[in-house]
Amino acid sequence: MTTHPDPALRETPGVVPQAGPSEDWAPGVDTVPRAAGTPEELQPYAELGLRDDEYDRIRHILGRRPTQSELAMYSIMWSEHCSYKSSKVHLRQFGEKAPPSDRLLAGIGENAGVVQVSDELAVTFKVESHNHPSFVEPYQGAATGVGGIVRDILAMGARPVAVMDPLRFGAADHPDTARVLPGVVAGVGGYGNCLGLPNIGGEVVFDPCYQGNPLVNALCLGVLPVDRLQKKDATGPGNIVVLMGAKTGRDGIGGVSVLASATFDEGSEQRRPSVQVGDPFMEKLLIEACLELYDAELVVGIQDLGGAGLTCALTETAASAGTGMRVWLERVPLREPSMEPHEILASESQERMLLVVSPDKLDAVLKTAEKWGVWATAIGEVTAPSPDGQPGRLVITWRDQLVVDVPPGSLVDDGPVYARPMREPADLILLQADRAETLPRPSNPDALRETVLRMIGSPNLADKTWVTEQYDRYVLGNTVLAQPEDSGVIRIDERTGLGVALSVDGNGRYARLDPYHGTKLALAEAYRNVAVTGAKPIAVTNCLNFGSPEDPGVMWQFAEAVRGLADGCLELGIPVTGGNVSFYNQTGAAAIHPTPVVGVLGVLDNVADRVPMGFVPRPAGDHDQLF
Amino acid sequence: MPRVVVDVMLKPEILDPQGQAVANALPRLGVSDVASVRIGRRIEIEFTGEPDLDRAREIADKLLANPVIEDFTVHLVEADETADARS
Amino acid sequence: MPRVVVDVMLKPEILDPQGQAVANALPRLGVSDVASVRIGRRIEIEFTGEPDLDRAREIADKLLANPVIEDFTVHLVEADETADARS
Amino acid sequence: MTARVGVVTFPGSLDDGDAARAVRIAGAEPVRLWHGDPDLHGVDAVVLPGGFSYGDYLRCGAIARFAPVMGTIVDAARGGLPVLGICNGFQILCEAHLLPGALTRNQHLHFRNRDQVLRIEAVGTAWTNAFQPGQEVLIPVKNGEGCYVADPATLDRLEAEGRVVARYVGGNPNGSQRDIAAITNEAGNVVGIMPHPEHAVEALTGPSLDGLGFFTSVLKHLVGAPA
Ligand SMILES: Nc1ncnc2c1ncn2[C@@H]1O[C@H](COP(=O)(O)OP(=O)(O)O)[C@@H](O)[C@H]1O
Repeated sequence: MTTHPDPALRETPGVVPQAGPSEDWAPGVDTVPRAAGTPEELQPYAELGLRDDEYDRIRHILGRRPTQSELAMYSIMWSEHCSYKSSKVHLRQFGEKAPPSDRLLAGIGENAGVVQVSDELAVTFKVESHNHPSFVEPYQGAATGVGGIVRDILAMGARPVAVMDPLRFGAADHPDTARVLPGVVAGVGGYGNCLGLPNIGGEVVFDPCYQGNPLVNALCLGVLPVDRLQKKDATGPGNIVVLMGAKTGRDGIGGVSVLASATFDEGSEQRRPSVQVGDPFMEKLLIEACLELYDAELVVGIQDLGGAGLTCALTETAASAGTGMRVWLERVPLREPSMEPHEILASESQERMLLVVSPDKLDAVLKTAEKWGVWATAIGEVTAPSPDGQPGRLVITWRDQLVVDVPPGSLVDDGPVYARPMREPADLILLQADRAETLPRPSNPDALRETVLRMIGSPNLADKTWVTEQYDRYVLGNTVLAQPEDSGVIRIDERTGLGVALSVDGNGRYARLDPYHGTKLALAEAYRNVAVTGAKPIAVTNCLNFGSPEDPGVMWQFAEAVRGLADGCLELGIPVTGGNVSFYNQTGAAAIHPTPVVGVLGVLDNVADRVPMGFVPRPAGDHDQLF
Repeated sequence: MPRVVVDVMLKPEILDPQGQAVANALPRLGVSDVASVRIGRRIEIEFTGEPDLDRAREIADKLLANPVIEDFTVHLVEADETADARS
Repeated sequence: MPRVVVDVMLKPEILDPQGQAVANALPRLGVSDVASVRIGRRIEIEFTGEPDLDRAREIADKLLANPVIEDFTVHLVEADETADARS
Repeated sequence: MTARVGVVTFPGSLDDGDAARAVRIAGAEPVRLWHGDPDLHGVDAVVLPGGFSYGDYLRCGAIARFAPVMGTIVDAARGGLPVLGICNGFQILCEAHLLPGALTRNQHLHFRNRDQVLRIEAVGTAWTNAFQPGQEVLIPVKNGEGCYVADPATLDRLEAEGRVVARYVGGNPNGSQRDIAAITNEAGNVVGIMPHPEHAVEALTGPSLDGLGFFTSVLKHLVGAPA
C-alpha cells in the first residue's frame, strides 16, 4: 500500500494487520493498558507546557492517565500555537462583526478562507508567521514558512499562484541583522522560486524591537474552480487514510523531547532538532500530485501537515467529520527507523498531506503519487461514530500495541480557552503624551535638507531592490503588477482577464502607540493599496504578531488590535476570511511592538484596466494616476 | 603547502533533500546498490603562514557551519591530496 | 559500515565566488592569515553491501561531478570518521 | 499546417506553461512532453523550459539530463531537430553535452530577477533568424546559477564561429564570461539561453514583446527546412 517514488525500489504491498491491539505491555512503549495500570506514574506535563489543571482535565477526559503518545498529542494540540487558547475569545469578533457575504465559500476555521470571484472561479489566501524558526536558522526557517502556507492553500483545492512576504528585522546596522536578513530573503526566495510561485510584494521593515525576534510572515494566494473546493472532513467509515509526500523524520520535535524513553543515551537531546529543513522540490511534486487527485475527484478529504504534524491532521480530520479513525503508526514511512510513536505523532516534517480516500479509489491515488514521485501510504481507516451518536474515537497502534485511544474532538475543540487578564501598558500614556507636535521640527532650509536626506537614507524608506531581485516575479506568466507597485496584481483567467490585487501592510510603531487605531490604519493602508490599482477589495487576512499573552499589557494590545480590525472591516464592509496569531514574540521580558499585518484582496474584472503607480500611456490617449 | 580542510555535513537526523534527490536518480543510471547519499560541503583553507587547525575550527564554528543543523570536522591535508592534483 | 566519500572541487582555474565571499568575510571576524578559501562538495555514499570504490568513481564521473568545471577524488572512510560521530 | 513545438516537463519544471503559451502566441501548436516518455510524438521542435528540475540539487540540470526523454532529444538534436533550452533548459543542454561549457553559481551568489537588455549577435540559428544582427532586446533574466564558463579555447572558438547568440548589455547580471547570455551548437539548431524569452510575449505581463522573436524564428526555420 506504499508507493515508492521509484518503481524499481517499491516495496511489496504491506498487509494491514487487522487483528485487534494486543493487551500485553510492550517493553519501552507506554501503552493504553499500561497507562490504565499505572495511574501514579509521574509524567513531565509541565515541561511540555501543560498546566496542572490542563493535565487533570486530560486525565478526566480519558478516565486514566494519558500514554506518552497521548500526552504529546494533548500538549501540542492544547498549546497556544494550535489551540488559540488566549486569542479565541477575541477572534470571535471577526465572525460576529463580519458583514454578510455571499462570496465566502470557506471562512475562519478552515485552512484558508475561500472567496468566490466569478461564476466559475474562487480564490483563497492567507498569511502566516514563521518567526522563531527564522531567528534560529534564517534560511530554513523562512523557507519552511513559505512551504507551510502554500500547503494550507493547496489543501483548499487551489493551485497556489503567488506569494508575498512581510518581513521585519532589527536595526539595519546591527551585526545580527547581517546574518538574519540575507538568510531569510534567500530562504523565502529559495523556496518560492523553486516552487514556481511569483513573489508579488511584501514588506521590509527595520526596528530595534525585532532584534532578537524578527518577523517572517508569508502569504500565499491560490485559485480554484468553485466546484473543486476541498474539505478536511474524514467522512465515510471504511475510507482509507493516506499519508502522502515526504518521509517522516525527527523534524521540529524538540518540544516533546522530554518524553524520550530512558533507553535513550546522553546524546539523544542532540537527536531532536527543533529546526525543520524544507524540500521545495518535493513540495512542487506534492502540489502537482494533489491537483491531479482533485481534478480526478479521487479524494474525499484532505488536510496539510503543519505545525502539529500527524497529530493535528488526524484529530482535525476526524473531529470535523465526527468520525473515528484507526491508524497503524508503524506504516508511516520513516526517515529514521528508531523513531518512537510519540515522535512520529509530533514530527513536523515538511511536505506531507493527509488524504481520505474511498477504498475503490486507493489504487488510482497511489498511481498518481507514483507518477509524480512522491510517497503515498495507507496508514489507517475512518471508523464509524459510536452507536449512541457520540463521535468516534481515534485509535492508534504501534506494532500491535495500543498507544492512543482518544476522542479526537477533545484535542481539537475542547482545549482550554482563557480570558487572560488585560491591562493597558503603564507607559502608554507617557508614550502618547510625546506627541508629534512637540517634536523639534526643521526650522530652516539646512535643517530641512538634513531631514530629507536622513529620511531618504533611512533603511525603512530605502529601495528594496536588493531583496526583491532575489524573487522570481515572472513565473507562471500572469504577474501584471509586482514590486515596486503598491499591490501585486495577478491574472487568474487568461480568457476573461479576471484578476486579483493583493497588498499586505502593517505598522508596529502605530500599533504600539494605539493598537486599536494602528490596526485600523494597517487595514486602511492595505485597502487603499488594493483600491488604487482599480480593484474592488473583497476580503481580508491577517497575521497578528505579539509578545506573550501572559503579559496583561500585551494581551490588552492584542484585544485592542483585534477589536480595531473587526471594527474596521465592519465599516469597510469586507470580511476577515482567515489569519494567524503569533504570540511570544519577545526577547526576555521585552516584547516586540504589537505588529498586526493585514492583507487585503481585491478583484479586477479585467486586469488590463489596472492602474499602475507610474504614468502609463493608455490606448485611449489619456494618462491617469491615482494617489 | 598543506591546507586545512573543513568538512561540513548536515547532522544525520536532518533531512538532506539534495542527497535524497541524487539517491533517487541513481537507479536510472543503472546503480541499485546504494543505500543512501548525503551531501555536504568541503572547504579548503590555505593560510598565509603555517596551517592553523584551531583557527580553522574557529572559522568553521562561526562562519562555515550552522551548529543547529550541521556538524563539521577539521583536518590537515598535503597539497597533493587536494583539488590541484586530482586524477 | 564504511562509506565512500567523493570530494568534488571546482578546478583551480575556475573562479569560486563562494569561497571568495568567505575569504572576504574573514577579516571582519578578526582572521587575517588566510590566503584563500575554496568550497566544494563532500558526498558520502553508503552502499547496501560492501562499499565499492569503482562504482563510486563511475557515479562521480557520470553524475556527481561535471568534468568541464570540476575534479573529484574518491576514498573510503570508516563510519566513525563520518558525520555520525563528530566532535 | 501549424508547426508542433514540444515543451518538456521534468519534475520541477516551472516555466513549462509559459513556454507553451509563448509557442501558442507565436502561432504554433504546443505539445506537452513528459520527462519519463522517450517518445517525442512527432514534434517539429523542442523547448526545454526553465525551472528547478529535480530541485536543481547537486548541479542544475545534472539529474534531468538522465531523463528518458533526453536520450531521444539528444539524438534528434544531433539530427537537426531545433531545440531551445531556456535557463534550466540551457543548463540541461550543457550537462547533456549538446552545448559546450557550464553554468555556475552567479558571482554575487544571489538569485537575481531583473529586466535585462541583450544584444542578439547570431541571427543564423533556428531560434534567432527573426532578429536583426546587433538588435537589442529586453527580456527578463532570473537565475541563481547563470554564470556561463568555459575554457578560453572553447570561448575563442564560440566567438570565431559566431556561436555566441546573445550577450548581456548594460550590466552583466551573473558574471558570465564575455557577457555571454546565449550560445548555439555548430549546426545552429540547438540554442541555450539564460534569460527568459517566454516571459516577454505579452504586453500585460512582460517588459516587452521581444521574446516572441525566438518562437517565430523557429517557425520560419521550419518552413524553410526540408521536410
Ligand atoms: N519582502 C518583500 N518581498 C516582496 N516584495 C517586497 C518586500 N518588501 C517590499 N516589497 C515590495 O517593494 C515595494 C516597495 O516597498 P515599500 O518600500 O515598503 O513601499 P511602500 O511603502 O510604498 O509600500 C512594494 O511593491 C512592496 O510590495
